[in-house]
Amino acid sequence: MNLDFEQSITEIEQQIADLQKKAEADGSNVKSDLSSLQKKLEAQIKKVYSELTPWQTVQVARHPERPIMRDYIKGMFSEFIDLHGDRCFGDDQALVGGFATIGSHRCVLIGMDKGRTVEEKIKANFGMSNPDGYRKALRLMKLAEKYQIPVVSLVDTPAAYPGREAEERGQAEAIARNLTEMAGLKVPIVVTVTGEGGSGGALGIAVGDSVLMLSHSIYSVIPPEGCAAILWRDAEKAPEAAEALKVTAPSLLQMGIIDEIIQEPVGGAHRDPAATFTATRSAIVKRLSKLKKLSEHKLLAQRREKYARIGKYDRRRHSTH
Amino acid sequence: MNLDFEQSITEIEQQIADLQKKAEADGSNVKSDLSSLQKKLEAQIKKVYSELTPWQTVQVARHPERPIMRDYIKGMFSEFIDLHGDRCFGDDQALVGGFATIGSHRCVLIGMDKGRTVEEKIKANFGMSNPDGYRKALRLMKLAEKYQIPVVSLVDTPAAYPGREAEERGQAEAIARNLTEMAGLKVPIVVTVTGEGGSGGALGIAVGDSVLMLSHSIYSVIPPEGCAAILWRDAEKAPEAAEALKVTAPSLLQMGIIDEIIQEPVGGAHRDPAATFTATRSAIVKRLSKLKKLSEHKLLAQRREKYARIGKYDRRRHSTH
Amino acid sequence: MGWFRRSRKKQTQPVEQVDLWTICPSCKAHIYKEEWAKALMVCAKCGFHDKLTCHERVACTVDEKSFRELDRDIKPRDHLKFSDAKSRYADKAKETTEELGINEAILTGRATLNGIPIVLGVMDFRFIGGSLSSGVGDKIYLASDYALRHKRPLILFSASGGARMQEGIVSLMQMAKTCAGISRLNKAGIPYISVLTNPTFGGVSASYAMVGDLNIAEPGALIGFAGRRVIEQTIKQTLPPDFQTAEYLLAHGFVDRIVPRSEMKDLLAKVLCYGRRGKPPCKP
Amino acid sequence: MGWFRRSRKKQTQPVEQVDLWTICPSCKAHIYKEEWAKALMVCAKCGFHDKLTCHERVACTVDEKSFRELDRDIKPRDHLKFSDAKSRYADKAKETTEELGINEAILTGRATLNGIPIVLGVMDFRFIGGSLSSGVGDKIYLASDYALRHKRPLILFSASGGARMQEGIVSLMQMAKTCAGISRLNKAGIPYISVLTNPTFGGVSASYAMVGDLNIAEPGALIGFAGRRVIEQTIKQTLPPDFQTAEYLLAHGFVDRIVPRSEMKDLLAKVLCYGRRGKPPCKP
Ligand SMILES: [Zn+2]
Ligand SMILES: [Zn+2]
Repeated sequence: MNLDFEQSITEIEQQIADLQKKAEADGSNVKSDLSSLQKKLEAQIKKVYSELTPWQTVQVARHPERPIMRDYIKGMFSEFIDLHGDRCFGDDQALVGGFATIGSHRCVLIGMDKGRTVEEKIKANFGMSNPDGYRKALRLMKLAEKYQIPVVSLVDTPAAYPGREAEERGQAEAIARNLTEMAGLKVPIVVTVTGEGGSGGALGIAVGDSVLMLSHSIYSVIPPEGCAAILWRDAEKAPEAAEALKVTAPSLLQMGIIDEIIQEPVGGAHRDPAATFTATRSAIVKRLSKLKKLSEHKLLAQRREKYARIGKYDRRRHSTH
Repeated sequence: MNLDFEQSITEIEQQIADLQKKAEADGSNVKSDLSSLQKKLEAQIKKVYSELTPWQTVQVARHPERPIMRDYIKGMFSEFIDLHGDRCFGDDQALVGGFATIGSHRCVLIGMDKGRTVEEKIKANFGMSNPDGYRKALRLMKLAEKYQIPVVSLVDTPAAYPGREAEERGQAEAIARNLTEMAGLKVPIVVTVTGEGGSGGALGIAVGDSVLMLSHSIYSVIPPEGCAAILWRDAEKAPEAAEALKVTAPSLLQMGIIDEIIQEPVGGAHRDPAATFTATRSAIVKRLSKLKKLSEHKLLAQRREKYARIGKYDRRRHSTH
Repeated sequence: MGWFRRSRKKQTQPVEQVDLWTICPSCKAHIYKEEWAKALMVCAKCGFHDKLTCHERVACTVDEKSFRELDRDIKPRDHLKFSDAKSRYADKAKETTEELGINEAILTGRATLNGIPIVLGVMDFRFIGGSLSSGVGDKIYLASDYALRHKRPLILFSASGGARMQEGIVSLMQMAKTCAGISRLNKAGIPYISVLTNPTFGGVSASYAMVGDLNIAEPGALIGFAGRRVIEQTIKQTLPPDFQTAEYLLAHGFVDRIVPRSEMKDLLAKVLCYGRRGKPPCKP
Repeated sequence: MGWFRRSRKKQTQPVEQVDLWTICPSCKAHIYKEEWAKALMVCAKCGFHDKLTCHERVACTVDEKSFRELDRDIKPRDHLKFSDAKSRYADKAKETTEELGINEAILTGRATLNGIPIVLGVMDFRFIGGSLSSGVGDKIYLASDYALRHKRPLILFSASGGARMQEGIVSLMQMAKTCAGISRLNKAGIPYISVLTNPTFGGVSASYAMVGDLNIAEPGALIGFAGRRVIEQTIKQTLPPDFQTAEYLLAHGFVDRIVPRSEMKDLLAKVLCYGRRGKPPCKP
């Protein structure tokens, strides 16, 4: 499935399809034509994806064929043992977690699953967790702390679910508790935003020592549509809002919010999931190896300092105003 | 209100009432008769209460006029600031807790309230807590741990509530979690069974460094009626079961389950609540003063040893069998 | 209590006679302004707790003349060079600062409360909806740091619509930053009391405001994660009238107590006495 | 697997031919006894997991010949001189011991599981309903102590109707005692896996069985605090058919996984590899 702004790509793909159909029909030799069209296609994809606007990036991050949690589990981990329940109320289906092995590292893995089929999407509540999900994640992180193994968190959610029962059971409390506990968790936490980093719902499992981002993923304080509806009084102005909010990985790296961008294959993660998994796994493993060498004291001091620095008021710079 | 076995007491009380009525009617001088009847009454109460059977003790422990949580709060604590909620699901009305001051000790107080009026009883679910109650208690105990102040627990419950929602929300888990966390809580815990110590529902807030019991309170693995229904196949055999189960304070002291019996006034706590509060406060304050002197390490080792000893298999004693 | 007399100039009506009265936003009762201020902006008729400015809140919370502001110089910074359809964030921030005479949506400082040394933070809803910006996050983190170093309890009064979206992701990260500050207080055993006032939502309720040792709320305060309208749109149902009120949160286990404004100071003093960790006990 | 062949003599029917068959207690299917035993008492037709004796459980859980029993001498003690309408507890305990050839409702020991050194406890429901006695509590506490001292993970298989009321309050206190043992493992970072089998109720579910690092359940196992009948009497309502099943507990967040008996050993081996705390990693 191609997105709106991929019209030029779609056209070349259509040409290739037509050529192949023709060759099948009349047996004509189209090998060299095909080859040049293929090259043209690759070049065009590369061009389009190198010039993505923030709003186009949002669309890629939400692409229906973009790899989701279950794909990363299969693609990056040699073992995954899913564990369930918050030991309090339920077992949220939007938030998946368990023991997992990546490279030589045994860890606790947590992350949002959006589901692929319609049934799965509904079951997973489109990746929007309820409080029970955040509490399950916290329980598993505390287990990681007891076992002294690191936490790997994969973030891909439009938002924490804004539902009645979510409020009743304390969506705000659940996220706040996670932020507080993750700040002091005594094992390394490596976070990767793989798709949508949707506001507090994402942050609820995204406090970490290293925060990585796939190159076409986004991370935002509010969905661009929501921001446009409030500040532009027109949800259709989402592209402007996306631009203004600086939701893309390069902007976030520049602002010091994330530590690394994981380069996606040409044309986005959905065009080559295998290569995406390889790159992501390699980035996570490197981070784990590095973080595991730190003492607990150093790890926690560094994590705290990382967040204390974000938006820190610099008296030398600002006192001249 | 007198209990069935207090017939002889009721009779003397009736004689006193008759005499007073007569004196009011004809102005006759009954002062000396009254005085001797009063002495007789006191002697009879003393006699009856010194010969209580276990089943009679059960009835006293459940006496509708026996002081309940709210009475102890008013009677023993110079300050009580009730705090609410388990930060997860709800605010159980059967389990009350908050900051409290007893003597010179600031502490966290937890305990079951049974309610006095019908409306209160219903609201308090007759002192039968749901999982939310145990979780609220645990939250407050963790707060005591953060603030390094002791926990005072007052136990008076027929049982943990055996309801559908209680099971759904994890009654077993909530109690088990409390037992585990209380075993390792880093501040002194002084427990007093004031009325009914009903099985796991009581134990869920009754793991402590000192466990005290009012002289006419009970503490049992199962309500005598339940035990009778199972082992005698007849709930009417509750008196036999109460006897067999050894539910009274003297038996429990002898078995090393509790550390001290707090003597109730003659005729039971309900006949003189003020004296009951004085005795109970004094016992709790003494325990707190003593426990506060222990180092954290010593406190925890001693608490663990206390429970490890209960029912410990003694090889020297039993190997001869 | 100078702040109570000086404040509320903006609400002055042109007709002189009206100036003596204020109208309760909740029950529409007419109340003498002087009485209204004396009652700390609480309606004598219906108990409605109106919003307070940060200076009003400080005045009715800590001992007179005990407040010393911390980090006053911290002001909004335009990390994103953000502008929307109407205006530039930098301009809006500057205007707000000048209009209100405060530099950010929170005022922090040290003070005493019935003689107990504390660190206090008070949000001001007038400042861009009390939104959580990098300045607010920084001031809270620094306040928690001060509390940690001086072993003073921290009290934060929240009033906020959520994160300040004009600061984008930098604003979101302040949730993590403030909670990291609270995490340190927890490990060190320093009391942290959160007071939730009307309204407390989004990135503020989902961070420091909800993880107090005690969460105390003012009567009727609206507190939640998502806004009522967003939820109604999502679930396509009308929500009950008491939804997200302080009373609703108490019933659902997230608030320890609801405390009327007139009793707040004494209640805070009382609970602080339980978190002294070996320091001499408070006066009774 | 000798225990599987030797066991179940009691179910033998007088007619010889019937002896070859067993009847699934759930779906009533007739199944060859040999197949039944080979399937570890799991019905090939309906998946019903029948109860196992402690020796059968040990046989299908740990490496062959690796099990070394601990505290075998601990047996029931009659703290209360308890007798009910029918019998004396002391007699009942003695008879049960002699009949089953085990001293208590739990068998504890050290063993290896796919080569990993562990401490194992396995309850036996035949022994007075798998009830939690002082002997059971003591053996569990001692097993946790052994696990702590030798830094071995602890695995407990529960099967119990609850506390052993014939031991009165001493039985109740075993809940606190066993949990005190688990508390020490938590603080020391020693893994503790709880496996809940059919049935696990009362004083056992409300103590060590419910606070595993992982709570693993067998399919269809009934697990709860109060019994179904007690609850139905209390609330005067009929409960749903799946009430208190392992599947119901999974949905409500109290069980990590439901694991069929045939996969239990491998699953346990896998999860144990995550709790090695710096020891060399398990073989893949
Ligand atoms: Zn009003
Ligand atoms: Zn079957």
